[in-house]
Parts: sequence; C-alpha cells; structure tokens
Amino acid sequence: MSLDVGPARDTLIGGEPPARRAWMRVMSERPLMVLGAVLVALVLATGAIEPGYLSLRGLRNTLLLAAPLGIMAAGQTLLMLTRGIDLSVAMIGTAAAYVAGNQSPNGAGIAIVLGLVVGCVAGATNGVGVGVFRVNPLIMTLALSGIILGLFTQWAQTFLQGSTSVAPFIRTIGAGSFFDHRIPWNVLIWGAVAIVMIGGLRRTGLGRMLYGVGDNPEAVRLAGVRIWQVLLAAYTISGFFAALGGILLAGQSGAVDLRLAQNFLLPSVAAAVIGGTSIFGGVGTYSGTIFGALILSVLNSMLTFLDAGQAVKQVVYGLIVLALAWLYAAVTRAE
Amino acid sequence: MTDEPALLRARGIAKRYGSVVALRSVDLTVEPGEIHALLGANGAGKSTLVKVLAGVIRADAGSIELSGEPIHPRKPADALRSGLATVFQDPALIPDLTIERNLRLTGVEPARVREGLEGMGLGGLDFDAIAKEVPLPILRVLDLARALVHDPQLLMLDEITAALPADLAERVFIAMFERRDRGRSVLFITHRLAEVLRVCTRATILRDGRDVAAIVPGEGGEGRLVEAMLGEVAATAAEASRAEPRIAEERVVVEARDLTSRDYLRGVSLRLRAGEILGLVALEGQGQDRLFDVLAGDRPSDGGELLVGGTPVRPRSPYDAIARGVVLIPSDRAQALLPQRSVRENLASALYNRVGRWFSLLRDEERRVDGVIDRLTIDTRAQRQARRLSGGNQQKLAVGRWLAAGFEALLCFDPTRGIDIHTKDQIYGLLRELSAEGAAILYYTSELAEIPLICDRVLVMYDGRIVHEQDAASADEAMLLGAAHGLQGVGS
Amino acid sequence: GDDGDGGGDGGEEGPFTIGVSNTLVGNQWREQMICAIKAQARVSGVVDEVVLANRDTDATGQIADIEGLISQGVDAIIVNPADATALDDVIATASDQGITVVAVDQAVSAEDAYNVTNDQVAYARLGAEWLFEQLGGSGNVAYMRGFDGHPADTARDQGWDEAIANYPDINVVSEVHTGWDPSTGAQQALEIITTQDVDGIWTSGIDYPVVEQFQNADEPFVPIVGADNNGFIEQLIELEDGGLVGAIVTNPPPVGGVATAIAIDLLTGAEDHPRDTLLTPEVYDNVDDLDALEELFLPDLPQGFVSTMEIEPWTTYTAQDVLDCKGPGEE
Amino acid sequence: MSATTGDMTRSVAEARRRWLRMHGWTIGVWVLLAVLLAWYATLIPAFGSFTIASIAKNSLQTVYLAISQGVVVIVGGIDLGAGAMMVLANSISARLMDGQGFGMSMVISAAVLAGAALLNGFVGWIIVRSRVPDIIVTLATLFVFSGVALMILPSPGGGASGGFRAMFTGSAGGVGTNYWPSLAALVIPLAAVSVWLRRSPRGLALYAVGSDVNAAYLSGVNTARARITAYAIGGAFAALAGLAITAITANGDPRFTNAANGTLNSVAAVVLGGIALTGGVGSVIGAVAAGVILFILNPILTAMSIDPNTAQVIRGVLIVAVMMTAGLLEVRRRRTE
Ligand SMILES: Nc1ncnc2c1ncn2[C@@H]1O[C@H](COP(=O)(O)OP(=O)(O)OP(=O)(O)O)[C@@H](O)[C@H]1O
Ligand SMILES: Nc1ncnc2c1ncn2[C@@H]1O[C@H](COP(=O)(O)OP(=O)(O)OP(=O)(O)O)[C@@H](O)[C@H]1O
Ligand SMILES: [Mg+2]
Ligand SMILES: [Mg+2]
Repeated sequence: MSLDVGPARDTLIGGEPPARRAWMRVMSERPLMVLGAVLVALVLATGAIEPGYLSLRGLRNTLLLAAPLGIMAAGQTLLMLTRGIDLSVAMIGTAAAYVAGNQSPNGAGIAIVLGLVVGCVAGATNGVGVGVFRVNPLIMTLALSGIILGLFTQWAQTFLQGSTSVAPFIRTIGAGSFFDHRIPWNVLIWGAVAIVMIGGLRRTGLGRMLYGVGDNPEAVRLAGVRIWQVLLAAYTISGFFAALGGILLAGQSGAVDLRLAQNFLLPSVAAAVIGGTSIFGGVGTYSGTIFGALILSVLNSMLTFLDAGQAVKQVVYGLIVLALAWLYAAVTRAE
Repeated sequence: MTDEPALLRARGIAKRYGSVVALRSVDLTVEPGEIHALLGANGAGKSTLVKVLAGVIRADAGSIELSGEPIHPRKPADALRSGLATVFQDPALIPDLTIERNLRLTGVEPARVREGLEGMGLGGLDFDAIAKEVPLPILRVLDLARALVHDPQLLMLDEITAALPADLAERVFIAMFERRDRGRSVLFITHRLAEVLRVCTRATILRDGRDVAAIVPGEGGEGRLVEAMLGEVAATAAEASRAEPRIAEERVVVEARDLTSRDYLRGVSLRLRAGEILGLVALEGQGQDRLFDVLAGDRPSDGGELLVGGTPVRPRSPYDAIARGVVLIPSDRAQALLPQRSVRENLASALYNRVGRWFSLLRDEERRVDGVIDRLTIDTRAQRQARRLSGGNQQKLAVGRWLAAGFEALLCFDPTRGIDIHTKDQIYGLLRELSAEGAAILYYTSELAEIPLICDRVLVMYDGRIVHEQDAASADEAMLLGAAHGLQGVGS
Repeated sequence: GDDGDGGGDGGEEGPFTIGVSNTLVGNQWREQMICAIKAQARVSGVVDEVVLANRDTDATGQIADIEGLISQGVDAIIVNPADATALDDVIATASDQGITVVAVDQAVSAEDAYNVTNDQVAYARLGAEWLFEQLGGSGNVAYMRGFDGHPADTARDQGWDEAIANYPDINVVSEVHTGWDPSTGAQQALEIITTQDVDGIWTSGIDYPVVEQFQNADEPFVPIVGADNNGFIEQLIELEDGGLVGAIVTNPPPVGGVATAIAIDLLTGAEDHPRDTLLTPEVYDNVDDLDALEELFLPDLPQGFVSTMEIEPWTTYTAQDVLDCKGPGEE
Repeated sequence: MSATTGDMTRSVAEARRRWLRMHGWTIGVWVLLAVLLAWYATLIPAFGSFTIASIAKNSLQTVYLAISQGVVVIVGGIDLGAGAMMVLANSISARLMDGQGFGMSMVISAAVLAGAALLNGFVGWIIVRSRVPDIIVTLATLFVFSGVALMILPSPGGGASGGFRAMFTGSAGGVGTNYWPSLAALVIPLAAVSVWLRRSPRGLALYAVGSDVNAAYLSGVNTARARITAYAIGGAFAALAGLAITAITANGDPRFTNAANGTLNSVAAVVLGGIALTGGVGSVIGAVAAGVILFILNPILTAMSIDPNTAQVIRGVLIVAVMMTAGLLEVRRRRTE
C-alpha cells in the first residue's frame, strides 16, 4: 500500500557505476598520482605544440618559472589549512622585492634579510588582525594588500626611488642555474622550502596545530591551544614565503616594479586548490601544492607558445580551478 | 488496534547518519484525539523520527500513512500541507530577524499568532524584537503559536517544555488539552516523566533506534517507563557490582566557593578531591553547562572564588585551566574531535598547546599515543580520518587525548551520552582506574542510573545552586530525581 | 588661477593651476612623465600649483577624476588618457568651461584637446626596420608586444606591419603580449629563447629583462630592439664585447614636459600651437651610435629609468629638475 | 519567570533603543557620507549642480556593485566574480550598442541584465550543487568572466546611444549638470531591492539563510532557491554597474584589473556598510552609502593636494579598523554573555 520514503543519498552514491567509483577511489587515496598524470599529460601536450619544449632546457625553464609560484603558494597552503587565505601575498612579495632592491647597494645579504623582514612584518600584521581581532582573513589580507600598494606607490616616488634593480647575487639565485646550467638555483631554494613545509606539517607540533585549527578550532581551543598564536605564526610564515617568492621573482626578471608579483596572487590560490587543499581547512598537503604550481606553470608555457592571450588563459585557469575543486568536493563526499 | 484508521501510522522507519545508526526500525501509531508521548534516553532517535515525519530529512527505509493515506514529505512544507506541524528541538526562528519578519518569512499572519499567544498569556509580546534577543522560553512558545496557526491534525512537540518555566509549561499543556478535546492529536517528546503521567494517554518508547514498548502511562506508572527507557543499563546496573565505596584522598584539587555567573550560577560551592569521582546530577538547564565552562576556563565567573590545588585562580582561557591540570571532556564530542585527521593526531592534539613544543614532535608522542590506543582499545580500522569512527570510538578519542597529555582533574560532561553499553562499561572502568591512580573526576551525567555505578559522591544542582549532596552508593534514582526537581532544595 | 574662470584662449597672466590626470601608477615611465610635468611647470614661473589626480583606475575613474579637477577650478588639464574616445565628452565640458586640455602620450579624439604624443607607429617601424636590416632581410624573429588592446600597442602593431611588409623573408616565429610587465616578459623571453630558433627579438620596451634571460640561460645573444631604458642602454654598452647587438628607440617621457610647455603657452597666449604635436622617435644602436648611447646612459640611476630627459626645444628645465621631481611651491 | 514575559512587551523607549541598535550602523555611514560631502563642498570653489551630477553619476558603479555584493553576502556567500560580471556586461553592451539607437539599446540592456542574472544564478546553482565553497567557485568565475569579456571585446572600444547615456548620466554626452537621472538610477533600484529584501517572504528568506541555514530550513525556507536567487540578483546588479560604465564612457573596457578592482570595491563597500560577512545581518542601504564614501575619498584627497594613493591606504586602514573593532566587540560580548 504505502511506498518507501525513498533511498538516502548515501545509497545513491553507493550505487554509482563501478568505473566511476574506482576512479573516485584512486583520486581520494592517491591524489598525487592523478595530479602527476595530469602534469605528464600537459607536458607532453606542450611538447606536441612546441617540440623544443621537451628538452632539458625546456623542462628546466618550467621548474625555474614554477619556483616563485610554488614558494608563494606554500604560504597560501598553510593559511588555507587554517581556514584562512592570504590575498596579500602578491603585494607582500612586491614590497619585499622593493626593499631588497632598495637595499641592494648595501649588499645582497642585507637586501635579502630586510626584504624577508618586511614580509614577516606584513604577515604578522595579517596574523594579528585575523588571530587576535578575528577579522575575516579575506578582508584583512585584502585591506593590507591595498595599504601596502598605497604606501609603496608613494614611497616608490619618494624614499624608495631608484629601487628597480636588484643585486647580482639576487639575480643569480632568482634566475641562474648551476651544474652546467641544468639546475636553477631557485629550484634549490624551492626544494628547501618544500622540505621545511612537508616536514614541518608532518613532523612538528606547529604542523599538527595548523591542521587542528583548520579542522576544528573549537577542539584545539578546548585542548588549550591559543588559536591566535597559531594563526599569528601561520600568517607570519606566509608573509615570509611571499617575501622570498617576491625576491626570487625580482631576481628572475631582473627588475622591480609595483606590479611585479600581481600575476601570482590568484595562481597561488589556484595552485593550492588544484593540489587538493581545502579552503574549509584541515585537509591538504604541500606536495599537492607543488604539483599544482607545476601544472599551472606548464599550462602557462603551453599558452605562451600558443600566444593564447590573456583571455584564453583566464578562462582555462578558471575552469581548471573550478573543475578540480568540484572533483575534490565530490570525492570527499563520496567517502 | 482500532477500526477506524489511525491518524498517523509509521512503519519500519530507519535512518543512518554516516556510520551512526539513529533509527534502526521504528513503528509509531498515533490515534486521533490523543496526546501521545514519545520517550527515550538521549540519542534514542526521537528527534530523528520527528524530523523524518516532518519532512526535514528523508528516511532510508519505512513508510508513513496519515489517516490511511500514504504521504512522502520531502520538505517541511509538504508535511505542513498534509496536516503535520512541528515544534523542533532545534530553534527554528531566525536569530537575526525580528519576530514579525520571522512570521512573515513563513507566510504566517502575525495577527493570528498574536491571538494564539493571547491564549497563552503572552499577548503583549513585542513583535519588533530581534529573535536572538528574546528569551528562549518565549521563543519556544512563539514557535508553538506559529505551528498552531495551521491548526494541524497532528502537532509534534520535541522537548518543548525542556526550557520552559512551570507557568509557561502549564499554558502549553492547556493548549494541548484544548487540541485533544477538539479531536486533534499531539505527539509530545519530553524527558520529564511527571509531565507524561499528567498529560499523555499513551507512550511509545524508543531505545537505540527501535520502538521497544507502547505503554499507557497510568498503568504501572513511572517505574515501567523508566525500565523501558533504560533497558540494558538498568539491567547491568542491577548485575554489576556497585562501585566499591572508597575513601578519597584528602587533597582537594578543585574547589569552588560561591561561584556566580549571570543567571546561570547563583553561588556554587564544591570540593573535588584527588582520587574521587564526584557525580553531578541536574535536569536540563540548571546551570551545569555553565559550571563546567567556568571550571574549564572557557568563561569567566562573575563572582566567588575558584581554587586549584589550593591556589586561587581566575582562568581566562582553557589554556589557563589546562596548565593547572584541569581538563574538560565537552558535552558534544564533536567539540573534541578533529574529524578529518587521523586517530593518532587526535590523540596528540593536546600535546602541543605550548609554543615551546611547536618546533618538533614530542619524542615520546608515539609512545604516549600507542599507550592510549592500547589502554582504550580504540578501534583503529578507520585510522585515516576520525570522522569515520563510530560514536563510541570518537568518545574514546575525546578522553584519550587527555590521557596522552596528562591531567589532575578531569571534568566529564555527560561522556556516555549516545554510546552503547559495551563502550560505556569501558569508560566506567577507565574512569575508576584513573581515579584510583589519584585523578580527581567531576562527572555530570544525564542518566541517573550511572551515579551509583561509578561515582563516590554525588551533587545535585538546581537553579544554579548545589542543592543536595550524598554518598553515591546510597543514592537512589527517585531521591536524586526529587532533588533535581528542587523538591528538597531552595526551591522555585 | 584660483578663481576658476582662468584659461580661455590665452592672454592671462597667471598664476595658473594645472591639473594632471594619470591612471597608471608605479610605472617608471609614467612617474618620469609626471616629474617632467612638474619640473616644466616649476621652471615656467607662471604656475603656482600642480594638482595630481594620479591613481590606478580605468576610463570611468578618469572621467570622475577630470570632473573633480574641473570642480576644483584648474586652468589646464594634462591627461594621459586611459582611452582614446571615452574622455571626449568630459574634455568637451572642460573646454566649455575655459579649461585647456592637453592629452599626452596617447591622442584623444576630442576636438578641443591638444595632443602631444610620441609617434608610436614610427616607434615600431623604425625599430623593426633596424632589426630586419640587421638580419640581412631574412630570419626568424620574436615579436614581443605590449598590452593587448592598448592603443599604443595597436599603433605599434601598425608600424610593425608597415615594416614587415617590405621584408618578405622575415618570419615571425613567436608573437606574445608582455602586458608591459617585466616579470611576464622575462618569463616569455626565457621560454622563447630556450625552446625556439630565433634570430632576432623586437620588444615593446620590455628589453633589459629579455637580455637578462640570455645570460641566465647561457644562450648566445641575438639582435634585439628595445626602448631608451637605462638598464638596456647599460647592457648595450657593456655587453657589446660579449656579442650583444641591439638598438634603442626613444620613447621619451619628457613628452609630459612638452605638453606642459604647450599648455602654458596656450594659457598665457604666448604662442599658438597646432592641435597635434607628434614627436618622432630616434634610433640608436650599439654598432654605429655607441657614443650617443654612452651620452644617454645615466650610471647612477636605476634600470627602469628612461634615459631621455629633455626634448629640445620644448623643455626648459634641467635633468636635475626632473630627478628632483618637485612641482611649483614644493620643497 | 513571568518577569521575562513582561520584559518583552512593547515599550516606546526600548523600541527606540532597539531601532537605533538595528539601524545605527546604517545611519552612521550615511552621516559620515554627509559630513564628507559637506567637507568636500568647502574644499572646492563652487559646489554646484555640476559637482553633484559628477558625484551621483560616478558613484553608480560602486553603488551597484555594493548592492550586488551585499545581496550575496546577506545570504551567507561571497561573489569574487562580481567585478568580472561588471566588466563582461560593460564589454558586451558597449560592443552591441555601438551605432544603435535608444530603443535597441534598451533591448540590449534588458538582455544583458537578464543574461547576467541567469549566468550568475547558474553560478549559484553550481555552488549549491557542488558544495565547493563560494569563494573558490567565484574566484573561478572572476577568471572566466573577465576572460570571456576579453574575447568579446579584445580591446577597449564600442559605443552607446545618447539616450541610453542620458538615462544614467543626465546628458547624452555623459557629462553635464542634470543630476536627477543619476540620482534616480541610484535610488530606484536600491529602494526596490531593499524593500523586497526586508518585506517579501522571498527576500526575507535570504536573510534567514544567511543567519541560520538550519533554522531557515526548519522554517520551510527553500534554502537552495534563496542562495541561487541571491546570486542571480547579484549578477544583475553587477551587470547594471557594467551598463553604467557603458553609459558614462560610451566605451567597453575588458581589462582584468577593472574586474579585480570592482570586486575589491564591492567587498569593501559591503564591509564598511555594515553587512556581516557571516551573513544575515546588515542592509544594502548602508553598503550603498559606503560605496559613495569609497568613491568620494578620491576627489577629496585630490582637492586637498594629498597623493590620491593615500586614499588606498585610508580605505584599507578604515576597513581594518572597523573590522577589528567589530571583532573585539564580538569577543567581549561572548565573554560576558
Ligand atoms: N545530523 C546528524 N549527524 C550525525 N549523527 C546524528 C545527527 N543527528 C543525530 N545524530 C545521531 O543520531 C542519534 C539519534 O539522535 P536524536 O537526535 O534523534 O536523538 P534524541 O532521541 O532526540 O536524543 P535527545 O533526547 O538527546 O534529543 C544520536 O546518536 C545522534 O548523535
Ligand atoms: N565510513 C567508514 N569508513 C571506514 N570505517 C568505518 C566507516 N564507518 C564505520 N567504520 C568502522 O566500522 C566499525 C563499525 O562502525 P559502527 O558505527 O557500526 O560501530 P558501532 O557498532 O555503532 O560502534 P559504537 O557503539 O562505538 O558506536 C567502526 O569501528 C568504524 O571504525
Ligand atoms: Mg554507533
Ligand atoms: Mg532530540
């Protein structure tokens, strides 16, 4: 007489075709394998468009160009793990590069250190806003980005004038290579960042707390963690990485201007999202982000070879981010 | 049961939330013109059943008939159209909207709600007030008045009286009687058995997601209801040897002197000694949550004194309390869980609350975590993400992270709510062990039967005060219940 | 000039207020342009204030800025337009109120405005012709353009087309838009020189980052065309021994100073000017004109600095005035 | 306990206090705007109809964007693609309207608005359906929409008919002294959307969802529809901002920076206007005043001979200060509760 109320959603997902389920399982258990496959496919496709790309030099370029992005995305990953975001990475990077440029006459060492200090201070400002005053991260970092832009626009015309070139050492680490021009210096730095990030997230108490704050802030608060301390640390580290990325970028292009890193903001978020870091916090790895940065970098090369223009680039970027985020969401739900 | 079709007949309703089975298979029949009680311990599945009937969630299996016609409510509006109106346990008024806009939102004419409210003596309510600023009891009555506007065949009230003072509860009963007399029915959920005896004609009792009994409350009274609700717990309670009475150490770990906090605490004094399990009993909303918050450093007290290890303290955050060894197992285990992280990370989550420990992993983290996993026999099949653990195992994590980190006083807020009998036994055993090792444990429970099982002493809280204290071994449920109702204490 | 009714068709004595509207900040070329405006206004002696509406914005924002300048009662407005046509009506309104409007760097279609621009078509044509000649009329070239859709980029593309039409054996193997962004340009250059077979590169002013990539990648130099950026000139001088062959095409920011001089002439009625003043770029390479390059090079100034500081006979300030970047009344 | 009942009965003093508490922020923002306008009037030689027309017209873009973002934020979302939708509508309309008469321009406008509503409604649907966070989905649309705008109009250009321009600006040339049309274009859509939001059940549903999704669902609100509706309305208002640009400049400008700046301004206006990013609280009326304030800072600073880039700094500091204060108050409120 009476009908069933209907199957629950879980049952529906359980009833999906086996092929799709298997695919979802690979994606959820070995996301890096899937990302690696995408990367290889992209490299091959780019090689098909421009055969010269499939050479040692071509691949070295990919790494060289991906490194600053990968480093900036490191901070972004950290913050997304804590349910945050940093929309000021690009401006922080630019500011650090400016300061490094300004201080270059005093020697590369001082220039780099001061640049990094600027990054840490800017990051810590974000951290205080978000951690202590509970300002929404989006707003806090957006506002700081505007403040830095405004300040540096004025300073660039006054006391930071003449900061547009950087010391030779910075150029070397930003763009030079060693081992018979095969391995870029900045990739070495990126490797160090990767070791610190991956090891730090897995093997330090701070790493544990970063995941914890993002996964369930209430739970870590009740465990006695003072969340503002974790956030302050996270934003400061992000500022540091943004500065490092900015300085390397200045070394790469050999010059500093106020737009230096602006093209890296959205890709830094995209790299983390593509790598599987959830903006809801608590889930993600830096290894994923590395793949994200590499994928975007290869994609960029491919679009350069096609002279695809800004329009196509933007559409492709957007669709990739959306598609992967959707896929991750579906996989997480199906689990 | 009767010739004419029942008003509501639900059969075989089942519902899972992920790995938690909320309803296994429930049958429920409500006749026209009756006030039908739906009873069961916390987590028995009452609210889930109501939500299925009201179209808020869809059951995994089962069928629903209203006056003999099958219905398939997919959203609350569907159920309302078929003549089912509900006052849910969760607040259904939008906190940031005014009362008037809340009513407009649901397409209800404010004037008609006001009429209904007048009947309950709240005619003067200011509809321009913002919902979140209106006291909870009034919101509940308002929710009821809003449901009554639809003049439903079946009105479902999920714990509406839990937050109501006696006078308002009385007015709600009058509204229920009025409906009954007009041949309409009410499905009434409450934890207060006295209310059931007073207003209900029949009762269906849920336990662990099944309907285990249909009882006419008058016959056999409270005893039968309790027995049916508690089921196995009562059985084990009889079998299991009661906790051996022990002499606690003299050392007082936590002492509260006349603590006050807003309207919630009106002067609470207690002493928690090392090596004892101090039970706390209270009806819903007597300030027990606030007491735990204050002791755990989650909220400051307004007045009175708090001493830990004999030193006066004013914790400003959980960190301050934890630094002194006072740790909390919160009422909601979701508040102690990192759902997407592994079992190990969950157990280690209380180890790194000091900046000094951030820069590497504790060398003995693995040892500590392994020790806890062994001691708690945590099922580690779902290692990767704690959210995949069953409820009982999740609760073990909430306890386990303090075992890993160490503590002096453990504040447990209803730690066995909604978990099965076997795991409960494990937790009892663990707490006894811990206290034997010298830990001080404050144990709030909503299940009175647990008190003699594990506690040494018991306190009863009523209206923000401790109104009764006795030996747990000699505590009997009726006596505690009486005290919890304020019958011996300072009263109303 | 503070009474708001100044200007008109000349004959006033001053002092005048000059408004400046610019929509791209943090760009070295634009900064120098503004400094040239300030410097020329200062040395003229008849201007008592330069009001800057200088921020990153688009045509809509620029219209608002110009309206703000009108409300403030300036006597002349020097505008580096964000768009060639979008400002027509606001410029007409300004003219109606007796305000002299001079568009600089990029011409506007408004009838009442004076245009003072570098000839962008010639800029591209001259540089391209130098490059194609250098390659002996045949070879693979990379064409590194500016900002897609920007009027100057479109004009330069026209010049490029004019030049390449005469060189059928020149083969464009790569055409990219740098967006006039050094880091983008650097990245693209790196990809091009390491993966493609190019014999020469034309850049729309993103030059020294490109040369740098040859060094980074350890690739042999190919002939390259850039603009009069200090850094590029330095490379041309210093790397001449290392095999770098290149040419600069001038695109001087002092065009702002020229516009100011013209505006002041019009305000005071000292001299009349045609509607359009087109400054023709010059080409210097490090093969024949090394002396000229060495003269242009400013060793103490940054790479991005544009070396051409003065434009005879228009500007009357000294190079130091531009470097000081002080308007009238500023300390 | 019946004392609680007594507390809740209507008292005039309490009602006034509550009204102030509910609307205080909005009133404050409008007062600030009035003060700034008065101040600006003293800074320039003549504050006449030309200046009023200029401010009214040039505020339109930020105002529409503020409403667009406001509606989405009220429902608990955020639309980082709002600026891109504006640029897209600007590019399409300028391209299509070039050389067309007034009638055809109106048809195009209607089509652009409807298209934008549909498109952004689709974005809302993706958000509801995919359960990908709003911020990620709209980050993607920020890229995609501005990319599409560049495809449609590869370089700045296009046009608009005089009649159409006059609708937003008061004169066929886009510059003039007749400020009534601009004021009308500012007030009418604002009034329509705020009345709808505050009075109709469908509009209230947006507040309900933003305030408490669960309670809204239990109250019978179709939460998915509410969110999709909010995005659709947001899209239409972003497109209206694009049309306003077309009217003011008779030009389409597809550059990405315009999209990014548009989004930034919209978020800034919403935050300063008192709409909580957590959803459910605030009014678009406040956001509109904040939008005008964000615009008027530029001419004021220019008139004061202060580097307009200071406006960027002031704006940032203002936002941070406001949000920090709000954050502190919230923390204090929680502690004393
Ligand atoms: N949304 C949910 N997700 C996961 N589990 C849930 C959810 N809602 C309820 N549960 C679980 O389902 C079980 C039944 O819950 P339900 O709320 O129906 O109990 P109840 O009988 O109403 O309890 P109480 O008396 O405490 O209100 C519990 O174990 C609960 O934890
Ligand atoms: N989605 C899942 N993925 C992996 N393992 C799961 C999942 N759900 C449950 N499990 C595992 O299956 C076992 C049984 O789970 P279930 O929730 O049925 O336990 P239970 O009998 O209800 O236990 P409890 O009484 O503690 O709630 C648990 O140990 C759990 O770890
Ligand atoms: Mg279970
Ligand atoms: Mg319930």
